Amino acid sequence: MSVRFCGLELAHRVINGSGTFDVIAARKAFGRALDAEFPFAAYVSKTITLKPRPGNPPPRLWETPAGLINSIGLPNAGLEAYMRSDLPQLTGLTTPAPAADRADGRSPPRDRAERFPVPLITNVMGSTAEEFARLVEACETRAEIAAIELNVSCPNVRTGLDIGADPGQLERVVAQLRPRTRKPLIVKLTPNTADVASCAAAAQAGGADAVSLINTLRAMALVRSAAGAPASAWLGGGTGGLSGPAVRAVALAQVATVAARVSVPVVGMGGVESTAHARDMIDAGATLVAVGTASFRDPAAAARIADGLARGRRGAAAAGAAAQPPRAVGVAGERAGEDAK
Amino acid sequence: MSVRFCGLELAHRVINGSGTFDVIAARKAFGRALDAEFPFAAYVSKTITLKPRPGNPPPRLWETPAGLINSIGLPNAGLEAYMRSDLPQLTGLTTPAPAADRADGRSPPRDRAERFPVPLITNVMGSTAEEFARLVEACETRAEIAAIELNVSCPNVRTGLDIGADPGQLERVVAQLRPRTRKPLIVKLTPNTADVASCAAAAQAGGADAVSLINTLRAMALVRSAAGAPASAWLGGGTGGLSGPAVRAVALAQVATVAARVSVPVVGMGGVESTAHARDMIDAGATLVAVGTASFRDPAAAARIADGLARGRRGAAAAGAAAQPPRAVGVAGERAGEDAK
Amino acid sequence: MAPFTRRRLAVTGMDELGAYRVLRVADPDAPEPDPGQFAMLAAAERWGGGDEERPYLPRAFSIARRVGAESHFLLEDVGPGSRRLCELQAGERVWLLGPLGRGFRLPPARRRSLLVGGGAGIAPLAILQDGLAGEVVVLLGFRDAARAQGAGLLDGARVATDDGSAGHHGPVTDLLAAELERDPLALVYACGPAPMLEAVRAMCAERSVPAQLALEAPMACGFGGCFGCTVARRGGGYLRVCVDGPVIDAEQLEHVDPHAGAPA
Amino acid sequence: MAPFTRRRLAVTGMDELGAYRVLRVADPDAPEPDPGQFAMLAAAERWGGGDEERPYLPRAFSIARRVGAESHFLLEDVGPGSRRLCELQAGERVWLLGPLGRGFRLPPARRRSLLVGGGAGIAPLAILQDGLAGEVVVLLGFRDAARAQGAGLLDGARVATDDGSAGHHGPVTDLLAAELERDPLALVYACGPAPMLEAVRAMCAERSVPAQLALEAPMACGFGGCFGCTVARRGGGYLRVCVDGPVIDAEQLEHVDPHAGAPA
Ligand SMILES: Cc1cc2nc3c(=O)[nH]c(=O)nc-3n(C[C@H](O)[C@H](O)[C@H](O)COP(=O)(O)OP(=O)(O)OC[C@H]3O[C@@H](n4cnc5c(N)ncnc54)[C@H](O)[C@@H]3O)c2cc1C
Ligand SMILES: Cc1cc2nc3c(=O)[nH]c(=O)nc-3n(C[C@H](O)[C@H](O)[C@H](O)COP(=O)(O)OP(=O)(O)OC[C@H]3O[C@@H](n4cnc5c(N)ncnc54)[C@H](O)[C@@H]3O)c2cc1C
Ligand SMILES: Cc1cc2nc3c(=O)[nH]c(=O)nc-3n(C[C@H](O)[C@H](O)[C@H](O)COP(=O)(O)O)c2cc1C
Ligand SMILES: Cc1cc2nc3c(=O)[nH]c(=O)nc-3n(C[C@H](O)[C@H](O)[C@H](O)COP(=O)(O)O)c2cc1C
Ligand code: FES
Ligand code: FES
Repeated sequence: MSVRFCGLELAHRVINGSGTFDVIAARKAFGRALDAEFPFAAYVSKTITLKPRPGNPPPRLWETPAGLINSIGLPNAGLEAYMRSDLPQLTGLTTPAPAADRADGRSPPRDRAERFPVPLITNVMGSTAEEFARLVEACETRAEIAAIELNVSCPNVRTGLDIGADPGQLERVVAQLRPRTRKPLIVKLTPNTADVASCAAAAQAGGADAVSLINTLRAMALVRSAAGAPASAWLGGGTGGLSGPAVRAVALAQVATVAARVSVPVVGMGGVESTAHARDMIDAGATLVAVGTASFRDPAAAARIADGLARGRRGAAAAGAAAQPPRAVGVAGERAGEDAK
Repeated sequence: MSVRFCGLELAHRVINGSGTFDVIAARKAFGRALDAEFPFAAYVSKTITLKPRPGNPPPRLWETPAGLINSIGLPNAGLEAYMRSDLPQLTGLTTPAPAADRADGRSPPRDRAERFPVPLITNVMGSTAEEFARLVEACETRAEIAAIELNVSCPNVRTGLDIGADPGQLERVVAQLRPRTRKPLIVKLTPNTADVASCAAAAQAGGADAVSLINTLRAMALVRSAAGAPASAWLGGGTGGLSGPAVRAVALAQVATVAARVSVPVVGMGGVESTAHARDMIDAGATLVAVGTASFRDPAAAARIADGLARGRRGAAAAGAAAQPPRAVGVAGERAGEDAK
Repeated sequence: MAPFTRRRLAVTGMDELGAYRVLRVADPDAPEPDPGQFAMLAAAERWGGGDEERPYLPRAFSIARRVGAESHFLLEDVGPGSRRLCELQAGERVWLLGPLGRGFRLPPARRRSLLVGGGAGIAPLAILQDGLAGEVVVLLGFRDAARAQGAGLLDGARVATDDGSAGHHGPVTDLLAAELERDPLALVYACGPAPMLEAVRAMCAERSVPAQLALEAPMACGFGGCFGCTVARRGGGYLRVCVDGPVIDAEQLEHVDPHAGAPA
Repeated sequence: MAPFTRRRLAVTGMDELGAYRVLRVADPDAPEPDPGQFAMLAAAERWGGGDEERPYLPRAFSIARRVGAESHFLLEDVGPGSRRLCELQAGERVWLLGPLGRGFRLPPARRRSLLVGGGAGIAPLAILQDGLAGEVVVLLGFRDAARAQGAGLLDGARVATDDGSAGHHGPVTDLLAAELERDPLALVYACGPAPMLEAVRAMCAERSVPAQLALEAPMACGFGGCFGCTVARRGGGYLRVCVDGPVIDAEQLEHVDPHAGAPA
């Protein structure tokens, strides 16, 4: 049972968060297994900028209670190199239908499952509206690109904050970009804002076909050399963005408030690690769920979740679920046990 | 070595977060031990409103990875009852100097330590500027109240968001309140904003004597009765606020950016559980550190942290610290081992 | 009154009792608890990091008994916190804060006491029984025979099970109704799942029998700090189970909140 | 190439080796690793919830040896993740993703190989030695005698210690300098703390000796996904240690980043 999103047909509801999965590098690590078992229903590129960016100086990572701060700084080879060298390597991806969707409802071999094309969503960030326009226009010319995600939310770079956090400005920028492409425009909202629902509504008013959230929460880590010594920032970039389970409850609240406000589809993400977390996002109103940090722990996390969602759907249909009344005591158990690990 | 904050002399740098410690209730649980071993250098009341509020329907708590969502909803008996019945019970508190500040630098008996008065900070929230004015004026009349904290940040109540998240509005409100009291005004900022430093600057421009942050991050929890059944919000209040270790890195970033912007003192809080965390806040620019959720795990957490800070100061002075160069490998160990638990 | 800090205590034993466990900890400095008081418990090691990275906060457990320098707790594994506590072995350490809360008020001389418990909610009735002088009737309800073995925690208990696999087949309130019929002047002390407590409340209210109900509620702190453990009070507003209770006079409640009971 | 998912494997043993531990896991389906490749490891239970509620992410460890269906890892306890792994016992489970990364390129026939290791950084040199045919010289540096026992992982190692408690008193690069003096056509394979690697790099650059350095960097994923494990590349930009390395030709680096070394 495939899913429609902005006119695209997807194998299931689980995609990646931008900047958290590099297909080209992963092919070096996993070879053909990556393509055979590709976990995401659509593939979102990391953020591409007009000019190449080296990214932030290391260290770039800091582990927090149930989370991760990154201060990667959007390293990328720039638009031109992306189009020339990355794009050919990112097209033609396919993914198997989730296990429970197959005729026998059985688990792998995924290698004999029905396969779906994996549309490529290119995530771009400009530091001005003009830069955004050039990025969007360049994407428009390439058939390999199925949709464009606008990163107006990256906490590592000033521009993201400024454009994405103010509804008025966001609407203007999106409206300027809208006429430049017929491809679906997804606006990746910033979570570092007073009123994310208003930002989402502004993106929709500007012509966005979908919104995605949450990006990372602005965060910081200090270290000191010895007790009593003054601390200094750990991350080469000074501050970074928090992701992972620690932010999940924040993400869920933002997804719910956004989904209640806009009519365009919502891509929900932030700390999703299990089928139950994905289902929470969907119940909060998300059409798709993106997996970021969880892929670092298990590169196949998204496939596990997609399988779990499909199994759950079958299970629910079979059992005529929702007939049973809520029973609080069962919840914790149900959640923890759900993913076959 | 006492600390000065807004003209008040405090035994040390550690106070409580509003709404996370109820002296009157804790006396029922701990009796005279509470007063003898009182952990906070100043005591912040829970948020007081003009009218009594019952608070949100239960359930009010949800545990998250390394954190807690609360949807308490500011229950309180209202201004009049607070003045009449709470105030007499909240005055005359004293606290021992932290262990290492005593002549022998030895740990307890805290009962023979030098004692400091514990100033009472009354936290108030109005749903309009007029309500705020009446609350502040009422506090001004009472000598028992040493300072006033303005809650413009509670995510459970609409007003908090609206006033605190917009610098312009915040400055106007604080400026209206400023002439109504000679007591120090502390503005408790909302973390659910695009630019907390600008909000802090606005508070200062409006006449605040200090700012405090962070309040909880807007968050949500869903539950479902069975696999496949649709989810519903767990918290009686629908959404709530996230606190605890999960938010610490976010809090640190906000404290650092605020402290870099304003010249008034900053009260830093959010996930502080150990001396190292408190020191991070101080190094990020906080004058005082507040402990909230950590007191739920150990009511004496603040005393342990205050002792740790004092010991660290002595240790640093003795060892002439900061002479040693940073050594990354040592950091994790130093942090974890610091608090004598 | 509880000391104003949590104590790090050694586990002295973990006994099986049917479907339950009895955790014993050495707590020589503990103040003598009132029956019905509870403690906040957390394992000193490995508290957190389990499924869903919980538990994070400590968990509330009734003090089931005090024997010499030992405190006993009856545990039922219902989630990550109770599971971790059930795994503890002698020699491991727990953090304990307590005793906390307002316990049972003992009956005026020579009134008959009816102790009505359900599931893990029987725990506070054990220490209550230890402290009662007059005539005591103990009525305990369980889901099944494995749980009914928990009745061994008290003396001379009469048992009911939902599935009829031990004792009376039916709710424990059947037994209570018969007892109240016999002696309408008895006093009722109850602790158990919310539906049981609500049935006890209604039954006693109807007959004007004074009942003390030991409630449970999700707690973050246990000492009035978080305002998280509330139940609706008759006539409006809320009670905090941790400081206004856990033992509450039934007449203070309009109904027993469905979240305010023990694991069944 | 690694399978595209982590594997849940049984620990078959945990051996002491001076200050280190050798973790053995049964991994029958593992592809044969190249020397220098690594795996991302996490305990299947109790990963998280420790001090500061870490670890959360898996940790990178060089594959020290492959013996039949077993993979061996040399562990040094330097923080919450490595500590938890050091505590594992036979029968417990680990998550393993790998083998990952770009390993050592083996020398062209009959060039002498100088293996230079420091601290826990000796691990990848063991499996490298297993695969080398020609003449191999093994030079290992440690902080002290307890750590120097780690040299038992390799055959015929010559040892240096910082404190002189075993072998040569001084840095292992003293031994390397002498060897390079003897045979300037040797090839150098090094892994160890950043200062050691930097000294090796400089020494080899000066003498135009080709050196392959196995770097380390904090990693979140191990397969190029997070861009977290970067080191500065000569001429600008960054390399990802996990996919461009961990073994990097010394000439690709201007300097060895102070964060890019093994625990000393
Ligand atoms: C005063 C008092 C005395 C008690 N005495 C006893 C006793 O003697 N013996 C005994 O066995 N039990 C007793 N309890 C109950 C005991 O405290 C709980 O069973 C325990 O806290 C459960 O914790 P857990 O981690 O095992 O389960 P949890 O997973 O915390 O589950 C318990 C319930 O909490 C809810 N829940 C699920 N997930 C979450 C979440 N993420 N955040 C918040 N809530 C959630 C659900 O309703 C679930 O059914 C007592 C409780 C109180 C208040
Ligand atoms: C390719 C590769 C191969 C390796 N091979 C081996 C090996 O064979 N044997 C071996 O013993 N080790 C090896 N290592 C090193 C090993 O991965 C680290 O020692 C391990 O990750 C440390 O984790 P930890 O949790 O024990 O310590 P951590 O606490 O993670 O400490 C390690 C370092 O991380 C930093 N740090 C501290 N706190 C944090 C935080 N909150 N977030 C982020 N960073 C923090 C500090 O610099 C600290 O010194 C290898 C590393 C790599 C990259
Ligand atoms: C290491 C890392 C790099 C990221 N890079 C990008 C990026 O380039 N562009 C972007 O829009 N979001 C980026 N993100 C944000 C993620 O796409 C996602 O919004 C966020 O991490 C929350 O999801 P998670 O908790 O599942 O990781 C990055 C996140 C991480 C952890
Ligand atoms: C249960 C609970 C109740 C709170 N009530 C209030 C309140 O009444 N007024 C207020 O300004 N902040 C309130 N807060 C926010 C705390 O004061 C503090 O800002 C926040 O919890 C972050 O600190 P922590 O992580 O140390 O708890 C409350 C927090 C919690 C957890
Ligand atoms: S548990 Fe915190 S107030 Fe009752
Ligand atoms: S560890 Fe993630 S990119 Fe190298």
